[in-house]
Amino acid sequence: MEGLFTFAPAIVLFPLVAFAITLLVGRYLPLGGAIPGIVATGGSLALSLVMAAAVAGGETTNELVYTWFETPEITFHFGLLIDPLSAAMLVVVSLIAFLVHVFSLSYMNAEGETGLPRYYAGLGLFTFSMLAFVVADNLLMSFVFFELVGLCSFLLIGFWYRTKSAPSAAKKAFLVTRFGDFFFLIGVVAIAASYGTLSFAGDASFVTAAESAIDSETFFGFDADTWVTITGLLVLGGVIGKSAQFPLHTWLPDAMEGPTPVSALIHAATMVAAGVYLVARMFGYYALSPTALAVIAFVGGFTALFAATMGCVKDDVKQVLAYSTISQYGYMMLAMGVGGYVAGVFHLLNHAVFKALLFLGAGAVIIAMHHEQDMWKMGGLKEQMPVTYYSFLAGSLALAGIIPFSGFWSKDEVLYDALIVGLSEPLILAAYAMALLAVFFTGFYTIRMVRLTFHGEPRSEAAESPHAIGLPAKIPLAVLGVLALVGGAMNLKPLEELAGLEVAFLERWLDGQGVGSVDGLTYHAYSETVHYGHEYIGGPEGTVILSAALSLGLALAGAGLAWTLYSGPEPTRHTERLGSLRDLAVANYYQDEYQVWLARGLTLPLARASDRFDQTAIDGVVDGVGSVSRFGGERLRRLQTGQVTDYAALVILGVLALLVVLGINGGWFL
Amino acid sequence: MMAIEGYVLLSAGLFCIGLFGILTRRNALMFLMAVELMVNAAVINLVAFALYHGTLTGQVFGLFVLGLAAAEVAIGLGIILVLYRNFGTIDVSVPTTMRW
Amino acid sequence: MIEPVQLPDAAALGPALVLGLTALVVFVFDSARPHEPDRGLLAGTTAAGSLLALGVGVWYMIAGVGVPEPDGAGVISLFDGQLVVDQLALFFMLVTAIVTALVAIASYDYMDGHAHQGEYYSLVLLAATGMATMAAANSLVTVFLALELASLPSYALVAILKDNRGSVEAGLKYFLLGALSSAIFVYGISLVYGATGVLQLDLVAEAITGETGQHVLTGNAHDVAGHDGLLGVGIVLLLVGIAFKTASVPLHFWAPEAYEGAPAPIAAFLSSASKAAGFVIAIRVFTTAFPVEATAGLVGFDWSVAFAVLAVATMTIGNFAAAVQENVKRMLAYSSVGHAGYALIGLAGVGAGANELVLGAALMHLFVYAFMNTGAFLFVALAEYWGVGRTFADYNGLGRRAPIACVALTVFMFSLAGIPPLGGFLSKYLLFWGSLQAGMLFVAGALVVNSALSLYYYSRLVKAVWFEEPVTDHGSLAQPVGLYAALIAAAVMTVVVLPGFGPIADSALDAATAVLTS
Amino acid sequence: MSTAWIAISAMALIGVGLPIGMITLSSLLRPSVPEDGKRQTYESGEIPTGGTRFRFNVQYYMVALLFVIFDVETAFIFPWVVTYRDALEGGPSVVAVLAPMLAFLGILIVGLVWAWRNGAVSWARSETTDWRSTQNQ
Repeated sequence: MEGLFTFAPAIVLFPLVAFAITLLVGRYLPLGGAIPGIVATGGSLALSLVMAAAVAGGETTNELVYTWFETPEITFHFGLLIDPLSAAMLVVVSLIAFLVHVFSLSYMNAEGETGLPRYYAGLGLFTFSMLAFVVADNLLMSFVFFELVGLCSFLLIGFWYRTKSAPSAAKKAFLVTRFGDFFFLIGVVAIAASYGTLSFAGDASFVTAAESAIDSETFFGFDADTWVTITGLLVLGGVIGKSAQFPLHTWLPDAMEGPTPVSALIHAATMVAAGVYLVARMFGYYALSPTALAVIAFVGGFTALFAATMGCVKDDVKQVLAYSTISQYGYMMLAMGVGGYVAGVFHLLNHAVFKALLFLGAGAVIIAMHHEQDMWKMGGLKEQMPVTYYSFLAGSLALAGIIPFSGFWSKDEVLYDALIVGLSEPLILAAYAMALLAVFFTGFYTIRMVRLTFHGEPRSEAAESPHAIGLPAKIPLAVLGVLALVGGAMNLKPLEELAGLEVAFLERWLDGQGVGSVDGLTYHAYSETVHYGHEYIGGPEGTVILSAALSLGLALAGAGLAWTLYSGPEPTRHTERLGSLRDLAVANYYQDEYQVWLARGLTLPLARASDRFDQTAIDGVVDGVGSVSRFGGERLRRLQTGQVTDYAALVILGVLALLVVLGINGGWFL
Repeated sequence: MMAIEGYVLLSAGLFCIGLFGILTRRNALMFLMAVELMVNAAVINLVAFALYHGTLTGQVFGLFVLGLAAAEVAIGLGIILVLYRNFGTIDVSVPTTMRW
Repeated sequence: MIEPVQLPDAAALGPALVLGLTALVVFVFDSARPHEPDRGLLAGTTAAGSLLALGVGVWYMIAGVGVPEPDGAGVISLFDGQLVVDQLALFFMLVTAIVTALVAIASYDYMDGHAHQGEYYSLVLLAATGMATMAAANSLVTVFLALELASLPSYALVAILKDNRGSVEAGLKYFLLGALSSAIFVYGISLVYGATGVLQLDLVAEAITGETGQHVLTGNAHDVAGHDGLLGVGIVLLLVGIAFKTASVPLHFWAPEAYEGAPAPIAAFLSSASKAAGFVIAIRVFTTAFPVEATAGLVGFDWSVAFAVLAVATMTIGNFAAAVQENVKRMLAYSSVGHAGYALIGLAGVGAGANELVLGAALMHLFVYAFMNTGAFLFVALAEYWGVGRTFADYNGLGRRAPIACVALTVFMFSLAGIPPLGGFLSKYLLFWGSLQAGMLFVAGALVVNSALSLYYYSRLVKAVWFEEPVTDHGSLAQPVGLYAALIAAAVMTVVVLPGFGPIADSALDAATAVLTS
Repeated sequence: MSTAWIAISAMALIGVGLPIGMITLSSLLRPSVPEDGKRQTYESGEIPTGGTRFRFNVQYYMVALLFVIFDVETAFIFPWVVTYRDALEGGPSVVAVLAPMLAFLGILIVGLVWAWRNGAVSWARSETTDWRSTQNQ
């Protein structure tokens, strides 16, 4: 390791040191042990920026740090892989971790919480795990830190262990993501067993090995390309669990039981982001398998719609955000699945910023509301908390995908990439259609949330006299608000397509043009591998305009609908009332019959149906697995009668059974 | 000299008597004796095969097995004694406080 | 490299000898003052003796005992090959010594106020001597002797709380089933002896593979192939004896009761060291004496298939039964049965044409398991010391009263479940990988399903201590020095073992390679 | 069948036949005068009290157990004795031949001393001996 990269391990180790300090002596430190964490994440942020600068200067690193142990077949090691992708992710993760630490001063310290050292220690460990995951240079190391991330979320979601719901939410999050991780584990092992390497990059990477194996080798009786699909999908199991994609998304809404800054961290930068980041990290591998890509795209598109509809009926501000997260990660998966690597990463980065912003904003609102989270008890906060309002609004508009906020640019690119592939692939087109429809719902629930929270008249005592929030809460909000506004400038792809300006910075960054890059890990290399053809309507320019117009139009329509539905000082609970169409027509805030139909005839049933499906079918399956194993265990334990004579008889029976079975096997009785 | 099959049949018979005793007896002492029968069946085998193969190993091992069987009985009697103190019986099917 | 000093060859048994001598020393101490034993002296001697044995073992390992000649000191063979000291033997002697030391330290507090201190420690040491000898046994004679030397003290130890009905009942069940299985085992030995005419493991293998029509030692006319029936039944009966010692199906019935009723440190001792010793015998006997192909050619079946079946049955029964327990100690007992199933995969892989990796992974798993399982049972010992009760509900909220111990418990549980940052992960991972490479897809699948299930009940305990409200107020809980020290040592090792996996993995793989190629 | 077997058989025959013959002979010759005193159990002149099915002191079994164990151990000394002279002539030093048996006996002695000190061979309960191994707690 040379030059600046000598310091790269420090990025990861700073939060670990903070964790250790806070854990050991946190109770003697001021501010509940927040300072080591803030200093450490600040240091990580600074160093991450240095790394990004180094990458911009044309350097990258892919180094072995510590060899775990070797066998003749394979070496297990820890290593650092810093390329444009991980450098960008490092900056975002450490930035958000830093801001969350600062924000926590307001959210946790000022509220007189107990157990703060435990909280900050957890945050430190969480940040450490995620940063280590980001710089991992091989799949096993990824897996280890992926799991550690899950463990930290378990600890932090269950922070308020005295409540009834938090521990079970923590356990659910842990178990559901673990369920996905078992597939991941099988995938890791299968990849190791078939290629003898787990490295992401370089000549000895499993991607290279798989590439050369295709058309020439078979593994475990499968063709190499089938095997790539199988292993890729197994790893995807972990991604689906962590990134809360259908059908393993159920843990995420429950995870709202954790402290709000933790939610911000989980949703924006760490746990949930880990899944999509993993897909991006090993994108070269997925690019080899059209089937795996199609599955990713379809799951993504479906999740985007499915979660967005559910977001429309939630009353708890954090629940709305939770479903929006699931939906937005669906977009990223869609982007990955259609080969839109840049679009996916772009949306990942943008989403990290604006979702952190929204959660921190929601956190500020929750402080102000004395820990009330029901949006129907809020209202009228706009005048009382302007900083929060304007930053939250910026985040909301970004989430809804309204030009010129960051979310518009990335979501548009996702949809554009999906569209040009979808025109020749019917399955992708279906995914695209669902994602497009989800844009409408996104606009709807986002603006509904803003309206209910900040507009209208205060609907509770707490909303009339909100609690003041401190400076540590306002600064992160302001920083993130600005970023949510200008973040789109990272990659103004439509402008490049239409006006020929060279403004797709992120694309060049990820492609290693003018900056450092690792062979085989560039957008360019990926695009060559992906087998999709592109089609256009009215040429590339026409398609760009069409796609942008469609998504913006739908977003505005959804937003506009919500804006009008929930206008006025005392908005009505549309989603609560299931009255007949006539009752609704009397209501004067419907603009036209189409919207009424859309709101009543489609939105609500769909949303309710998916919500019910979520509650019954999926949770039912999870519970069912539990009961089957319990029942089986119950049967098995009955063997254990407690009578030693029975045991002796069973032992003798067992011996006889072994003799008979092995004897038949050995042909003794013939 | 008697054919080796005779010894093996004898020992197998003894072994099976032991097994039968284990399956039917509930008295701890009887259980223990049944186990001893099985061990002795093995000793007969060892000695007989030692004769058959013309090596001493089996005989010496038989001696060891006898020694160990004695030690086992000693431990067993000790346990049966405390069993009687605690449960007032040496019926092995009585102690079932732990199960499932 | 340290030059091995010119000691008599018998000194190669160092760890076992040190343990045995320490037992005698404890007897002498106890004879000196039989009526008011000095608990500290007895526990201290025991711990010191086992640490010394550990030191000797490590020294031999570093000196290269067992490593083939040019690089190391070579395998040391004693008493005409009745005992061998190689890497496998040293590896398991270390495991035994470590667990014995932990148990001795923890027992100082646990056995406070109990009678029979001298007996307790000397029996622990004698059993440990037996286990260490098991590791070196290379003949069916020594295997059986060492096995009994380990078993007989164990029976007495389980029943040592003479006024506790649970302890006595556990002792009775353990003893009766143990006696039964050792009778079956020795009968199996006699049949193998009849078929091959020899008892030493390598000679048995020679007789099986040779097909010379002659007795391997005397040269008399003797055709092993003519006695294939005896050999086949004998092998199955040997398998049964080993299954008892490792608490595998169908001889696992004693385990839940014995572990539940026994004093908790003894349960830790039996479920870690004794089980590991059972596995070393299984590995030694089956890989050395019964080469897979030759044996299959003679008796018709492949014994590794039997191990594969037992592995799947054992892990499934263990984990399913553990999932429904309310009593923590009993849950751990069943989970220990489940882990025996994981370790059996190592033997199942031998016949499937796997390389040393599967077997090496099984050895590593046993090593890591020695720490995490001992630790878990020691936590139960601590809970019994506090007198908080035995069920999951009784453990509720202990995390607030005794955070350090509960952190250790969390480490053990997550490690047992195989969560990555901890020691249990990598060994399970390697087992999984190895079994997949060997093409044992079914076994690998069972491993994953069972691991997933095990997470359910392990995390349940973690949830109980940290997140649940206590049913009764525990008041302030004492912090007994010995128990805490042993607990923390085990926890630290469980964590440290993963980053430091290199040397352990190396020695385990070397041991596996050596035993497979010999 | 060799002559040795004939001699052994003759010895066995005589060994069994002699006592049977003498008992038969005396029963034929002696007068038969049955009376109560003769049917009683002979207890060295004492008049017997109680039935035969009373419980023995547990210490009795302890001693019996010790006897069984140590008795069996002598079986291991026996082969050593038989080969002792041959082994010495075979070359190894006296120490090499003697040491294992001394170690074996040493271990047995440690065990015996321990058992003794712990009261396993004290015949009856006394004030000075701790009855740990048998007390009814």
